Amino acid sequence: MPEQLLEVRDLTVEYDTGSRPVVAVDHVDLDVHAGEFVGVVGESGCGKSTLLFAIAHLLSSPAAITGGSVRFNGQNLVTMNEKKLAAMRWRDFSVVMQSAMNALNPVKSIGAQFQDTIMAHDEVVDDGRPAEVLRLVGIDPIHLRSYPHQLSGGMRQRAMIAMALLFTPDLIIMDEPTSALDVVAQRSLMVQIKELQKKLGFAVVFVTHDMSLVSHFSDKLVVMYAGQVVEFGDTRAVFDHPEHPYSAGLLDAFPSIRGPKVPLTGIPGAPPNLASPPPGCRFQPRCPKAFEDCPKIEPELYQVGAVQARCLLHAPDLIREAQ
Amino acid sequence: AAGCGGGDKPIGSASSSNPSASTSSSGGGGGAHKQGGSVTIANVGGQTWPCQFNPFNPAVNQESLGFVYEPLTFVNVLKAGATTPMLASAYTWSPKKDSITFTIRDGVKWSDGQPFTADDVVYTFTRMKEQPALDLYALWTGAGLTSVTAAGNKVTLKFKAAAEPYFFNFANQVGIVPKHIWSTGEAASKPATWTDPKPVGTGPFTVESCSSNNISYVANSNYWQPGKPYLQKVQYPAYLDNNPANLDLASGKAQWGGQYIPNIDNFYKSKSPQNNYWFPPTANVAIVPNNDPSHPVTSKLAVRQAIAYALDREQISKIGESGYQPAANQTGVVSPTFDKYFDKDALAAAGYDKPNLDKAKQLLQSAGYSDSNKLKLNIITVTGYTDWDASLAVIKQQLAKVGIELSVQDLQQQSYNQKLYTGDYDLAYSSQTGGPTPYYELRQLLYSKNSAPIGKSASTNYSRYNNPEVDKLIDQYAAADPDTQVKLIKQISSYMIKDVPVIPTTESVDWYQYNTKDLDGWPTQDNPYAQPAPYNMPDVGQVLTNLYSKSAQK
Amino acid sequence: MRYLIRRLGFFVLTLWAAMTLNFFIPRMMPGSPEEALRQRLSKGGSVVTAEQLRTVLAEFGFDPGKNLMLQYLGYLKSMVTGHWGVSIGSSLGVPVTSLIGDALPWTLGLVGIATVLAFVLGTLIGTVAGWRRGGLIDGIVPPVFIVTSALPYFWVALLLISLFAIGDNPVLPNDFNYDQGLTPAFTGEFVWSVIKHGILPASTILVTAVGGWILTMRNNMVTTLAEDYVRMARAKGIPGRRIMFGYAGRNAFLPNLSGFAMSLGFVISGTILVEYVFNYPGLGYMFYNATVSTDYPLLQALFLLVTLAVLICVLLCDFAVFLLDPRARTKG
Amino acid sequence: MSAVVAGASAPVTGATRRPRGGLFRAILRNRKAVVGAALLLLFILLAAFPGLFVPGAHHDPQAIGDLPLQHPSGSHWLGTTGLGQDVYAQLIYSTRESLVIAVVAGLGATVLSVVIGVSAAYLGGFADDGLSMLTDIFLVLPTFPLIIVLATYAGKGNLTVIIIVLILTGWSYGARQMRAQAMSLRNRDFLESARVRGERRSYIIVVEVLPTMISLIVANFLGAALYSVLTAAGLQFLGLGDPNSLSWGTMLYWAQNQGALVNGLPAWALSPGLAVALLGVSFALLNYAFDEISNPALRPVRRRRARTAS
Amino acid sequence: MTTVDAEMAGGTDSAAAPLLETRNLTRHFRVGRGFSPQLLHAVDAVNFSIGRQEIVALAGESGSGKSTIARLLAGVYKPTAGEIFYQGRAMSTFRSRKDQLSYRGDVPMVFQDPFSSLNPAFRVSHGVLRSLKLHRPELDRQQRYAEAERVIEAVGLTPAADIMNRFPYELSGGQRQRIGFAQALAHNPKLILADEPVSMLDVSIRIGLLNLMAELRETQGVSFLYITHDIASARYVADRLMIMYAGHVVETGPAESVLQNPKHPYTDLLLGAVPDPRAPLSTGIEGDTGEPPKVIDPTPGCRFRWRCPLAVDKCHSVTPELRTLGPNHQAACHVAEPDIGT
Ligand SMILES: Nc1ncnc2c1ncn2[C@@H]1O[C@H](COP(=O)(O)OP(=O)(O)OP(=O)(O)O)[C@@H](O)[C@H]1O
Ligand SMILES: Nc1ncnc2c1ncn2[C@@H]1O[C@H](COP(=O)(O)OP(=O)(O)OP(=O)(O)O)[C@@H](O)[C@H]1O
Ligand SMILES: [Mg+2]
Ligand SMILES: [Mg+2]
Repeated sequence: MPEQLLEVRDLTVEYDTGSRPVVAVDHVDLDVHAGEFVGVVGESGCGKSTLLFAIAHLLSSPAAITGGSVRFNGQNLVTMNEKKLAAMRWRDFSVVMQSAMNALNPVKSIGAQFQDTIMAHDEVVDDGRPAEVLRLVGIDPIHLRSYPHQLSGGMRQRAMIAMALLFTPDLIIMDEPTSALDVVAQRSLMVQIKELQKKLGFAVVFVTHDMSLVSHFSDKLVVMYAGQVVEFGDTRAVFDHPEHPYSAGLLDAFPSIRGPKVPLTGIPGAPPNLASPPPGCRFQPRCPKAFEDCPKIEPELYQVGAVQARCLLHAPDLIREAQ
Repeated sequence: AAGCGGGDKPIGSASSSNPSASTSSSGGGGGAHKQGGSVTIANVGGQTWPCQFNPFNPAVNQESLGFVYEPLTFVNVLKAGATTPMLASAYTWSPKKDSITFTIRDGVKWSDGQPFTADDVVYTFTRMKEQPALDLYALWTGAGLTSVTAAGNKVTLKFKAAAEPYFFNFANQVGIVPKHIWSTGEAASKPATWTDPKPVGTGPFTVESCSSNNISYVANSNYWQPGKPYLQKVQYPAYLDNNPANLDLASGKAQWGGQYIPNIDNFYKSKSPQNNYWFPPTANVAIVPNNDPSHPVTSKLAVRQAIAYALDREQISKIGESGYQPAANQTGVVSPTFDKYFDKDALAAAGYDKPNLDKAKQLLQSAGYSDSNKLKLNIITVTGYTDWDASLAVIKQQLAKVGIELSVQDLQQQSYNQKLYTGDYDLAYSSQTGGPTPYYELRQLLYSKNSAPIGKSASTNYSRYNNPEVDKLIDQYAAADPDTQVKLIKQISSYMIKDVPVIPTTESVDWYQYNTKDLDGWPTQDNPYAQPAPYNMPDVGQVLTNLYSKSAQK
Repeated sequence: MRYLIRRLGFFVLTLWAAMTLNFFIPRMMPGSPEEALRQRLSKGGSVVTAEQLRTVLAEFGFDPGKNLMLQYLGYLKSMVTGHWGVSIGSSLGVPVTSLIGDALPWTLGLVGIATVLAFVLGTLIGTVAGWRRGGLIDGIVPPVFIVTSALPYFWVALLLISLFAIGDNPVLPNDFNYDQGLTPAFTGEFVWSVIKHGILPASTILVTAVGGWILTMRNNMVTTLAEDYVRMARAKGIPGRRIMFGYAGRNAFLPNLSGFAMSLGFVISGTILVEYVFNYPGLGYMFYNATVSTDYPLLQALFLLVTLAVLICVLLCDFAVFLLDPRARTKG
Repeated sequence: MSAVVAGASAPVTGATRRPRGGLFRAILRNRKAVVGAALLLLFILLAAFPGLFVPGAHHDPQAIGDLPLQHPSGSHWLGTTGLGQDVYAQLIYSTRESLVIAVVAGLGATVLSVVIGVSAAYLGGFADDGLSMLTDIFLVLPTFPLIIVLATYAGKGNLTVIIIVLILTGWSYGARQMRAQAMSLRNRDFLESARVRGERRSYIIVVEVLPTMISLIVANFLGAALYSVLTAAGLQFLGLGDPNSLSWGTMLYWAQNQGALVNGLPAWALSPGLAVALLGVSFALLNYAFDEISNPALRPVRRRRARTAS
Repeated sequence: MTTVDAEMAGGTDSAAAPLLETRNLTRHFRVGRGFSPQLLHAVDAVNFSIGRQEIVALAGESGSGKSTIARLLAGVYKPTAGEIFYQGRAMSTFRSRKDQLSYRGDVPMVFQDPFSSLNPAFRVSHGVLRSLKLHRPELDRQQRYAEAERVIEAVGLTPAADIMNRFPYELSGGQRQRIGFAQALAHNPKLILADEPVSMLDVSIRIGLLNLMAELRETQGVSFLYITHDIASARYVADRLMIMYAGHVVETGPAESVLQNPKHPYTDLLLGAVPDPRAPLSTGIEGDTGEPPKVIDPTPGCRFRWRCPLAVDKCHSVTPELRTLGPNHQAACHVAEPDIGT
């Protein structure tokens, strides 16, 4: 068993909206081991980005962590003060934002943004390091002098990733780094990330709402629904045997370019409003397998074989009349 | 009203050769005083000082005439034109009053030490002929001056016709300049625009320093009046607005004011027992109706009369002017200053001595106005003359009582002038400058030559009043003897009652505050030896030579 | 580069258009210099005819009879060559350059410093308030400054006067640029006097002007802080202060800078009232005076000066943005 | 703005957000907006029914009384003027003119900004260059002197003139913003969408474009109204208004000229300014609140500790 | 315009003509200002047709000109050259308001960006209701509401009555996208130009919409131009697949045929990049940088040549034309081999 790098327990994040708070991350547990590639999927708005920012302690109002802990290498990031955090950031874990266009400061050159980071950590790094990491992700180092708007979307994403590699951290958190790219570019970037990970041994937490994307790249898969983790396990296992009806629905919903052409059905309904989630199981209003207990009892994550699933169907102590 | 008339000599009588004689009773201590002390003047100029002292520049001569430059003879408006010899120790008119000979005073020196001579006088007047821009009072063109010649210490001015009315201008208002300075350099080539930054004159003071904030004058050690001036310094700060000037006066920081101070008893007088004020009236503030036939309403006599009858001038004076400006009367003769010319009986006989609302209403009715057909009139006035605004508010209320609806139109000075001068108004609230006798103001108001057709700029007769008989009376004045002059003025003023060409409301006064803590010798109601406000030139020179510091006497 | 040329072209064209307006607008005012002068004179007891005054004014270089188009051409020429002529208003005969020369330092010293100070202070406070959004400063500052930004200049001036300059023991002087008794010199007394006289007017400008900058800066800051690159900077472990000024502040400042230049015209206008109330002998007061006395040469020069100042400021700010923002550099 | 008040009684519904109610609720929930709207409402009431707020004895605020320059007292709540007029009555009756100036001039300037700004953006090319230049010139011209000149030129400082002057000098800033916004809208897909739908061009501009700019237009109006209030008061204070009219600026002019402050009558000298300030504040508050409502990111937030007891 | 075009415009047998056809459709954009104008060739000489009751999927790299084609067809842009024929009539002859309106009614468009394609000032029903008012004038107000509710429900937005009354900012990207789709459905169209209508939808909802498209084709005979990045979904609904690269159509054919037997190297690359959990990772494209080519003032030659593993000399000088390489299957490649047996 590789060492435990990140241990998230009971993490809860709320957005203060003035009236009822939106609980965007609801008692989430997550474990990441060194060198692991963990994919987080779920439909739009289910709290994936919020979870990432909570892990990196980057939330700003109106969002706030209202409970739980994030242990990184044994230290709780939630209670850590800004100063210590600042020292850890980027050196131990770095973040690649959802859209690189906005995540790079538009008025500073790429090189200057590298320098900023280096200066902030008074880390002794090689002068050539920025050029080196840029080359690693396949960008000509002359772009150190370029400004973000002078680079194409794909190059910006790569530059972001290069920046994340600057101090060779233990963990890189990526929030849909490829969503702005077309399939070909997306694919080549993913392959590159995977290769770098193999080479440098960092762990990756990778967020996307594209199930199929993670299928090839991630070791572990977290499926989120309405702020909660509904299924967690080895990617392959989840894909082969989705235990939660939502995961199953997801997997059933996308067509393939190979194999037989079968009619597909989606999951009817829409995700719940996080300010007032439905009672009991949150997926219950849309669930094809819902039974009468579902609106009454809030399911927990139950171990089902190699995976964990938040579904009453797998609750060990419940007599399931439905079956 | 006390303190006027008496033994003062009107213009034209033989004059004393001792300049201090007529003021010997002033200044409490009598006679000479020790030198020392200073005075600060608070008078809003509304601008910073340009530091120019050219007496021919009408924008800046207030700061040099009387201080540095002196006239031939001082004419006291407050004493019916009594004269005090200055640079001319005497003068004589020719019998037809078309030529006057001044005797130039001996022993006068310019402040640079050069002697003052008759040549300087001739030079001054000749330059005005050569450079029309210098001739502010149009002596060579309007007054008919034909020659200025010197013979020894005598200087003779010859005119085309009787010129007594212009005596006030050429003897009193023209400052004599030194030929030796003004005949060289820029002063000679461009005398009108020359800045004259370090003026050399015969006056009691010279300019010590000038900045845009302040002019500081020092006593002229060469001054020709022995022992004078008593004060050694005059500070003349450039006040841009009334409030600070008023504050400085109240606190005693400035001792000599020429300010309109609202609520003066409370704000100024009560601050110190040494704070005093006196507001001698010199001219009229009047409703000027447009008499031109093109203005059918105001050219109607009954309408003008109705207004005149409806006015309660005491109330206007009391509320509108806080009592500072006394009520005027329909004769147009300023009382008490010119009581000698004032025909009180005629006024009473015409019923204008007190308001008469019934008569006013009756007149309006006769003119065809009634409650259903109200007389509506517009009056123009100047924005910023708040006392006028206040007076007009009162007048509006008074006229409303007889059924006249007055609306007041406040105009920016520029627009006001334009309308007033060209006759583009029904009623205007306006005032004129007076002179040493009521004649000056009445001539300005009534003389048809001072008028102009509607649309053309009139010089002073804005009401467009045109009465050949009045013109004739005015023409006779110049050559008349003093007694006849008094009669003539009374006759002229009778037309004010008869025709109501203008409707005087209050009498404009000299705003004048003075502080007696350290300084004395001020002009007062009992001793009105000069117009007291510091903006009067050359009167300011008279006051400055009489002021003395009490502390310096010890 | 083309961008810069375009800007310069715009500059010249706007300047010309504004100058043309500056020429014609005063001339459309009723009245004329001679009448203005005549009015002033009547107070001193002299009766001078309008014709006579015309002669005088002609002597000072103002000839109302001249063809307007010729006057205009002459005006353009004189504006460009700097021969601005002499005042034909209340300071009859004083060269316009020396009038302005006397007043300019005071306005620059007072209004200029106060305005720039207001901008700088406002920007700083706004930066901090936006940064510490929801904190104590942010809770108090915006509401307070919404109020102060809506206060009339002159009223604040009156209030300050009544608080500090009126009464038996006035703390501060309420008028002028220095004590009248003093002669300008570089002495402690004089400098202290200048400072004392500047406090109230400067505070007036500061109080009323700073609010707007605080609020716009705060809002820019808040908007900028929501940008991903600020979060990114935090993620990179860059210290708070550096993010506040170097990342968020700098970027939030750019629109504020252009706003500053654009609103300069309004700022200058407002100071006229301040100078008026405080009797401060600066350009603002002079402007007012020149207007009411139809002093064409002075008015024209002042108009030119202000227009030029604003335009140059706009240009400088544009260039500053151009330098600070690489996006602007490639845009045109 | 009375609509704001009407919204107060609208039922606050739960989950489904009714947009109009939403706007009112947003206003109601925004403390700045509430204060601003309340102030404005008060002024509207004062302007509409001044008589209700003034004791009967002073229903003619211009009436000249016998007791000039009185300190505040039972019969004269804010004292009297130099002419013995009741300051309080003048203050209340002045509301109307000041409010009219603010609203009319604000509206006028806004309309001009919209027309010029949007036309510049839509016409493009030379028209755009010309209109933009015009805007810039007005922006660059020193406003206040221009106003003085215009007011002088207009001859008399009556209401119409002041309003025209304020409109003429107040539109340029807004026009620039309008143009920028319209430019950014020009190629928005929803306009293309309307065209693809088959709408006419005129319909698109009037119905599709203008409403999207409504928040900018409202903000602009509030800003212009604020500017008008302050500038008009300044003009009147300088004596460039009609001194016989009843407005706060005119009151200040009289107070200044009759030495209210130096005579120790601060109530007279300061209360009209306070009224101007309050009206200005109400516009400013609404303006900033409007900013917050249209841009939720600007709303004030509570700072929360990282760990609250849960 | 050539004589042939004129004849076509004059009106041929509209029943025989395909629903929509383009000839040599070209659109260039002027980029860069002032003295050095450059031409961006967004769409170059494109010929294709869409039949009745046909779903044509258009895929290709980002920036390859897909949206531009849709916009050209919708009349948002005017073609730089070439012509579009609708039911046999040249579009440039639709001058009268009536012609315009009827074309717009027949051929609505779903815009790519749902965030900017709804007017933020109006309720989301605005567009639907306006469309109904313009193109189905026979309906009265109430009927329009009912109809609007129906189409909104049809795209899976329930409860429709509630959704209709919301403002765009109250909807998620996916919901907005569906509103856009509903707008296109409102007035019995013949051809819907759908520019990435499902890009922001979650897989589960996406499939619902795809099913709806298929249903509409079956029941109402609606044709689609379905632009997408999601090849799998194209396969799922489309009859025919068109692949674009840098302004050129590089391959077109029956969907299944193109997918199973790609002729153009770019199609190959594209298909290889499509992630598919049900299939193993394909290899061979790892070295590709994925940067789109510059189409500013292009020189003749295949535009894919720099990235192409098969490029030959000819590719650098001659622009390849579409060649028929299989049944209904065409590709623009000098190197591609025809199907054996054809
Ligand atoms: N400022 C905010 N105020 C209130 N709610 C918010 C705010 N920001 C986000 N939310 C809510 O929090 C939830 C989670 O948002 P988050 O951005 O984490 O979703 P996500 O899973 O990353 O979605 P996507 O795939 O679209 O990026 C959403 O339901 C969203 O509505
Ligand atoms: N209005 C325009 N002005 C200038 N260039 C344009 C314009 N519209 C599109 N382009 C350019 O034309 C090319 C094709 O754009 P288009 O939007 O058609 O691509 P696309 O295939 O739809 O891409 P995506 O998949 O990213 O939507 C791009 O290079 C784009 O930059
Ligand atoms: Mg996200
Ligand atoms: Mg597209």
